[in-house]
Amino acid sequence: MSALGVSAATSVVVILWCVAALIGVAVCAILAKGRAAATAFVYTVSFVVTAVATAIALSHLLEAPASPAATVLPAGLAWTGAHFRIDALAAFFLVVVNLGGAAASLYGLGYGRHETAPERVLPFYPAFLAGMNLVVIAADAFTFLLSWEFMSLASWALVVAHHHVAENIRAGTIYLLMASFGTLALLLAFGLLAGAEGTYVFSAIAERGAAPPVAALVLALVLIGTGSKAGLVPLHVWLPLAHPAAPNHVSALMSGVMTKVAVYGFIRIVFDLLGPPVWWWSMLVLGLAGITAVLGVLYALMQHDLKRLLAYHTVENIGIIFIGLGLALAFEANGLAVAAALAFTAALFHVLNHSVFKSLLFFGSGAVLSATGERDMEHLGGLIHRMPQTAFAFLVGSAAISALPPLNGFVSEWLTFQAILLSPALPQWGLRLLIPAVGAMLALSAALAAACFVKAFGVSFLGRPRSRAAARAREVDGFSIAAMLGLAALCVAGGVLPGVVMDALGPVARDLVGGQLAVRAPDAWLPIVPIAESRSSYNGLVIFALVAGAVLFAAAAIRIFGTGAARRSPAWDCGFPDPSPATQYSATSFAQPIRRVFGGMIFAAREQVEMPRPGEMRPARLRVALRDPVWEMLYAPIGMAVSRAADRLNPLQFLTIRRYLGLVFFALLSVLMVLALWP
Amino acid sequence: MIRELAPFGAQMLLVLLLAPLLQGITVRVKARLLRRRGPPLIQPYRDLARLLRKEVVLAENASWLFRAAPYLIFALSWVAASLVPTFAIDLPLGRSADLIAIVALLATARFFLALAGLDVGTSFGGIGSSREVMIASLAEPAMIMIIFSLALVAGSTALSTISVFAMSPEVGLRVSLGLALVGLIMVAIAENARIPVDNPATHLELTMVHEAMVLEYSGRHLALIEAAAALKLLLYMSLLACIFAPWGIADAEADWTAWAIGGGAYVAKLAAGCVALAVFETAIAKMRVFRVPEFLGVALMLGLLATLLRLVSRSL
Amino acid sequence: MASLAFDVSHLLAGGLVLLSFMLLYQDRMYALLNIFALHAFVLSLSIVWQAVIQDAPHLYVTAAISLLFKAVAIPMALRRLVQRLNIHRTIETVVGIGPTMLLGMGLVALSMQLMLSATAASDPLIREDMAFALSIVLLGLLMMVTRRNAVGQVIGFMSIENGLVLAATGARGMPLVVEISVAFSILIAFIVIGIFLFRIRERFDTVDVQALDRFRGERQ
Amino acid sequence: MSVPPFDPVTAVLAIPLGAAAILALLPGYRLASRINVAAAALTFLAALALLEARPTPGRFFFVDDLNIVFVVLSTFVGFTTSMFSAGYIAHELDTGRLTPVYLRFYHAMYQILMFAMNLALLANVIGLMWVAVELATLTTVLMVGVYRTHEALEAAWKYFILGSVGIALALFGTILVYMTAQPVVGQGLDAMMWTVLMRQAAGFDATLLNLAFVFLFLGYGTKVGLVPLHAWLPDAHAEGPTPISAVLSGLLLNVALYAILRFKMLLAANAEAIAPGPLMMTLGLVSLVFAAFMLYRRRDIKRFFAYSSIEHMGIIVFAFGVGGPLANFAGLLHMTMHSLTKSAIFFVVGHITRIKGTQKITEITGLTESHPMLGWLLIAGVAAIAGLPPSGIFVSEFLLVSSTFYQQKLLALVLVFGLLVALGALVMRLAGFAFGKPVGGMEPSRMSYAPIFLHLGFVFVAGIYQPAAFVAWLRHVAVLLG
Repeated sequence: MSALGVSAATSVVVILWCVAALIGVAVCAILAKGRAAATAFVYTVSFVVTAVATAIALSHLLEAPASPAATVLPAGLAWTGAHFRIDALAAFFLVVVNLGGAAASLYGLGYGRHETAPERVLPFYPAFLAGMNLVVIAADAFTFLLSWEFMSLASWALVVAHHHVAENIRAGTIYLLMASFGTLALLLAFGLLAGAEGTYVFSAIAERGAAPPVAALVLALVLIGTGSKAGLVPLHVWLPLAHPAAPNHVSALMSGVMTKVAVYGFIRIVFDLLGPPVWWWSMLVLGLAGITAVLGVLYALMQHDLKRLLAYHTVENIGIIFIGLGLALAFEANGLAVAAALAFTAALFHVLNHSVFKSLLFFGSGAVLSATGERDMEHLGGLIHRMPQTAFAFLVGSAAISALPPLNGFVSEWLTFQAILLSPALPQWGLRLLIPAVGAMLALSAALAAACFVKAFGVSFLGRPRSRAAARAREVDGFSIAAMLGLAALCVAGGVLPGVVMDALGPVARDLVGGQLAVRAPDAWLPIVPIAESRSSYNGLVIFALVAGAVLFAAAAIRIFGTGAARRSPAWDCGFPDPSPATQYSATSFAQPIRRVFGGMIFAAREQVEMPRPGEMRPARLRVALRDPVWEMLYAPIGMAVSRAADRLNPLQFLTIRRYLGLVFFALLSVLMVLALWP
Repeated sequence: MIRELAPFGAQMLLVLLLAPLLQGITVRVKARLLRRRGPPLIQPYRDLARLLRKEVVLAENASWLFRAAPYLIFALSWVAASLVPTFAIDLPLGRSADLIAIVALLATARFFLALAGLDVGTSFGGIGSSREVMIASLAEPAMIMIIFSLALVAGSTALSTISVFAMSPEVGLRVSLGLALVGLIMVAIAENARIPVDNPATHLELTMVHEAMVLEYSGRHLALIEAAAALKLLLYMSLLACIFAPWGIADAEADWTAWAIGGGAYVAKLAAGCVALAVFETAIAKMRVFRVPEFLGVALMLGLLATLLRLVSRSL
Repeated sequence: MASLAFDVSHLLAGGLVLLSFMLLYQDRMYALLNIFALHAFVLSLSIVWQAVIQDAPHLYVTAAISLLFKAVAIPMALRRLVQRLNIHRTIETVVGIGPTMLLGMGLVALSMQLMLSATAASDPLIREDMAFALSIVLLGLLMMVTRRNAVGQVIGFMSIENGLVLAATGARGMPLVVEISVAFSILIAFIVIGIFLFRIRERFDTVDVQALDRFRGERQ
Repeated sequence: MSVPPFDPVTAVLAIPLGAAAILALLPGYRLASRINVAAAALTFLAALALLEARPTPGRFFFVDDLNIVFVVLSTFVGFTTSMFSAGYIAHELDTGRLTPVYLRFYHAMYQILMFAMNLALLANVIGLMWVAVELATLTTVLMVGVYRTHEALEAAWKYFILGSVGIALALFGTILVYMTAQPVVGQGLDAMMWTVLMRQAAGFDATLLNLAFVFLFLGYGTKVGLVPLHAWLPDAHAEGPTPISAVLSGLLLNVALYAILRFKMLLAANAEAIAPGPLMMTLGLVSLVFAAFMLYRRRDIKRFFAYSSIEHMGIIVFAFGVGGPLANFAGLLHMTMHSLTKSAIFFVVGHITRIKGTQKITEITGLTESHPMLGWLLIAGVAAIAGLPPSGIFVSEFLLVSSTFYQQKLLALVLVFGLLVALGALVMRLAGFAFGKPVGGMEPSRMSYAPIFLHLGFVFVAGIYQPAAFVAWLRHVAVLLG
């Protein structure tokens, strides 16, 4: 069932051509210097190319050929060459990348028209896509890191596209620093993997593996390297700054796709190159992941900037994904192949889901932004009346990311829970005690996510408009709507027919953790059964059908026994309705109960109310002060240390010539001393 | 096909019909305990019928979501309630959702209820939703933890399997089960907005949660929401019944008689549950909203403790 | 002959080291200049002696250069400079004389230790020469570091250079010695001219090095 | 009379010398600058000819795999820089910072500098090499001071004094080398010829060789700008004409480095001599970290990039200190790429400072808006110098870090730390230069971007694709370096 008649063997070549095409588009965009026609051209071509790439990757994934498609180009490091390979894992992530890319390009066709500085966006957008594709298909350390950093660089350029906003520049700077930090960590990791003779090709590394102590070091470095790109706490700080700064379709790519590329890097190195895992590695991963999930969603709850809220949710979902991966590590280390496959499948499933609904949500926020010019929820409201389609799509996305059945987000979290429930099979005490706690964290983050998206959707789209801009909003263009509704449809499909996705993920799990879940094809619409039916099962289709049936039943019953009459009147509101929209609940006040429960200990949340004295006409104000523990405990001190060191050393620029001579003299003497005392 | 699905359909109808009765019983018993006569048992049915026939009064800026939400909430609660084994286990389609999925279905219902509360843009709706999600954000993890402990005991999250296990002799008195039971009751109280967490009867705005959300609803919409609430109460009661008191429940290859016995037992259990609930609610007073987190925190801790204790005892 | 050659060159080299110490000790301007002239003179003597014992005629050129240029021309030039810019006649040192001398001793000891352990193989004459040369170089550097004003530093630099020339001539049959010494003389000429230059262009009121440093970059 | 056969070595040396003579006499800067470019171009061609027909080592000059890399590189950068300076210096005359006399002087000096550097690279006699380096120092001193401002003179003076001391140390080292060689090789010129020394190094007295290396390393290291011998470098870069800054960073540092490498090879050839690695690694890392921190407080854009040169020299010296084929290869590649990139950056900075009329970092902002070409070129240059792909420096840093970390974890960590600190400063400053609201001069830049494109083009191509022949050759040299 190969799409476009491309056999799996040549798929890698086709993908490389797609990359070449994207880079070509980037060059054209540079030459076009942001003419009006360029926008349409760039996004159309990007859309076509990514769509083709999606088809190729999908066919490769479904065919699941025995041997991966590979090729070597005479580039990169001269004596290794640039190796490229597509195995099941790469194919899956290619699907994720290009699916997101296609959606973003489609969206960009409409959204890009509002761009104020197209010449700063158009050249880098295709380059960014190309970079992400390259990372996934790269098969030697040098090419991998080159593409990795190229991807970072392109996205950095997009983050600073609107460079008059000072905070965008700051975001870009921090982002580039963290990205390079991560890259250097990965570089060290590869240095260890490459060994003395410097074997940089993945296949060779995978054969050699690594000795346990070295492997542990590699794991730590990889956690830093990929974690800093994916947004694991405490390496997440750049993410909520950088993702919102970019144009929205780019934010969608960064949040929905680039973080997944980071996950790919983790999987590739830890599961593929590093050889058999040791059980306590998973403790490390699980601990970080659990904290990331909970902290991420709590951060998100405290935000009232829509895009920043979404960015923090990316942090949370990355946590969930890494929980799955950590479980997979734990099970694999203990030889429980099927359980490992379950956890791994859950993680990959969530990767796909998150890329879909996070892109959808960022598109929605972009639609809001271009319709109202507002990102701050406190100035939104009532958009559901003026932007019904956007509202609907955003609603589906919100429900999906809140892990509500029968949508796709629920399935992957359900699978993760099922994997957690297999933890008694593990012999190690540490894991037995840790995993249920992580499960609690997962449950907590899921519940909080629901709360957060009630807030996000409710405050932005429901209620009465809080600003004239919101009151004047207009529904966005067809391309954007199409992109959003398409992704919404995917959310539903993934939730209703999870079996199809899980079957497609089968070969990936087989390759990397050596186990596979029972294949349900051809009747994949039947319930998904992770282990055994007596243990647990879920059937999205039936649930969906039952709910739909029940709705119809209710409607019919009302038609028969009741009346459909309805009348509009002012809101009741317990008898004292207030016309001013200021009396509605705002984003801040909505989060207040949760802030009182969690904020106190984590963010040192302070609320101070300043009450006007009787007779004063000014309004009372409530100020909420939050403090970011991670920033204040980790990054601020580092910054302080660097600047202090710089201040300490700076006087050395201003010595007298004699003192400089003194330095020379001193250097000479000390070396001579060493030489004299040399045995 | 039809023959296969018939029992499940019967279960769906059963729960739908029984749900209002629960409220009737509870109210009645409470009134008795307060030395009042109280309304007749069928009063809830009457109310619902009346509401259905009334015309709906919509706030001016109520959106399509506001009108669609009641149907969704009702449907989700109903499906969830009918997925819990009532008079028999292992009904066809009964396995299409395990305990986690059922809880998640309720969460979906709550998601839309909270949104509906925000839709009109009144302050009371806001209070209701924000408190509701706060409570839920603690109740759901607690519930999941309880499910964990049960699942680890029974080795499954499928309710049928759990109740089979609960009937089997090997389940002795286990501390973790006891903890789970207490926790589950606490969660059930919170989830159903009963005293001490919330007061279904009150309309004193500042203390109410559930009622504040549905303040703007009227007519058939209100009817659907009330029905959904009733179904939710029934759901939790039958959950307690089939996990902790699975006696008389019919198993897979049972015949009509067994089903009849099961049904009878089920109704009896429900009645008992309602009486217990009434007594409990009469006995204690409502707590302040910001005591609720502590209340639910206890439930969460109980769940986690149950899980860990289970693990420990398993590995000994 | 060999012993005599050894003794004489040894004597001259030792004399140079001694003079370096005197330079280090001396803190009055004119006396400093005189001592340096003597330093250069002794150097040229030792070069001549090397020329004799190595019968390398080209060394006479070097000797002549160091005699005329460094023993006569430069000191006179500096003397005129001191008068013209009426630099105050005492040289303020950074470290006291005593510590400086002690440090100097240390340096000599160090260089002895280094060279003697190093050149065990090569013949003693060269070894001694090299040891002395190294100590002269180090002492000159020390002088540059401990003198506050430019004349002192120039003299320190030139004594370094004397040490180098001593080493170069001491190393048997080393080619390019003449060229190197010429190149070095040019270097020194540049330094002296530089001082003059700055004076004439009235960019710096004094050649005290700290005045140069007033125009340090980035002090806006 | 018959035309003597074309001898590239002579050409590489003679052309600059002759050009210098002509330029010294020639009034009128337009013609002069053209001749300057032409001469540089010819020299470059001659150097290329060296690649083709490699002459047999002569008594005074020789060409081998090592120094040919340097010769070609330096003549190339010399050529492009002359192109740049043709446009740049003319403008200096308009603004009256320079008088025609000084301009003539400048051009002559430029060619003499070229001559001196080629001489130092091609010299077979260590004494000759020393003389050449000194000559190069003197010429650059004069050119640094050419503006005759307080700062320029002060910088020149500082450079001069420190340089002279370095020179002196280097000479002592040279004499010591001769002394070590003399008992084995015998007296006379042979004992100073690379070709001979390398052959017989095994027999030398190890301890004396060590001592010699210490002096040579510190002496020439002063020229390389290693901390703590670096003091002259930032000011010289900042106060001199920008083309000279480019030449200093791009070429002179390399020449001094070349000298050090030669003597390192000498030590490597001797079994008993202690490995120079530790010394080089230490000073390299010190320079790297120190310069990285110094970057944060700079207010002058040229001084800023001068410190980045120190940083990269530190990296290179570290690489050679680590040794082994991989690290040496990385070092050579890094050196080449740094020369190209840094000179390109100085070209851009030259344009910018000329337009903005200031070197103050705070007064240079929003370039991508006011001068998109310059702005993005600067971004490209800084990205390249920061080792972000796809620049050749990324390749060398990749090899260096990954190969070092396996053997000496701690050193690699220090290296990475320094790289990160430097990167932080570079990125912060870059954001300031390139983005935000533009201030200051707005008129478009009229000068040609050709040299910049040329350099950055090479750098970025090298990041993705290095020709096999080039690599094989560098690897061969890397093996030679041991």
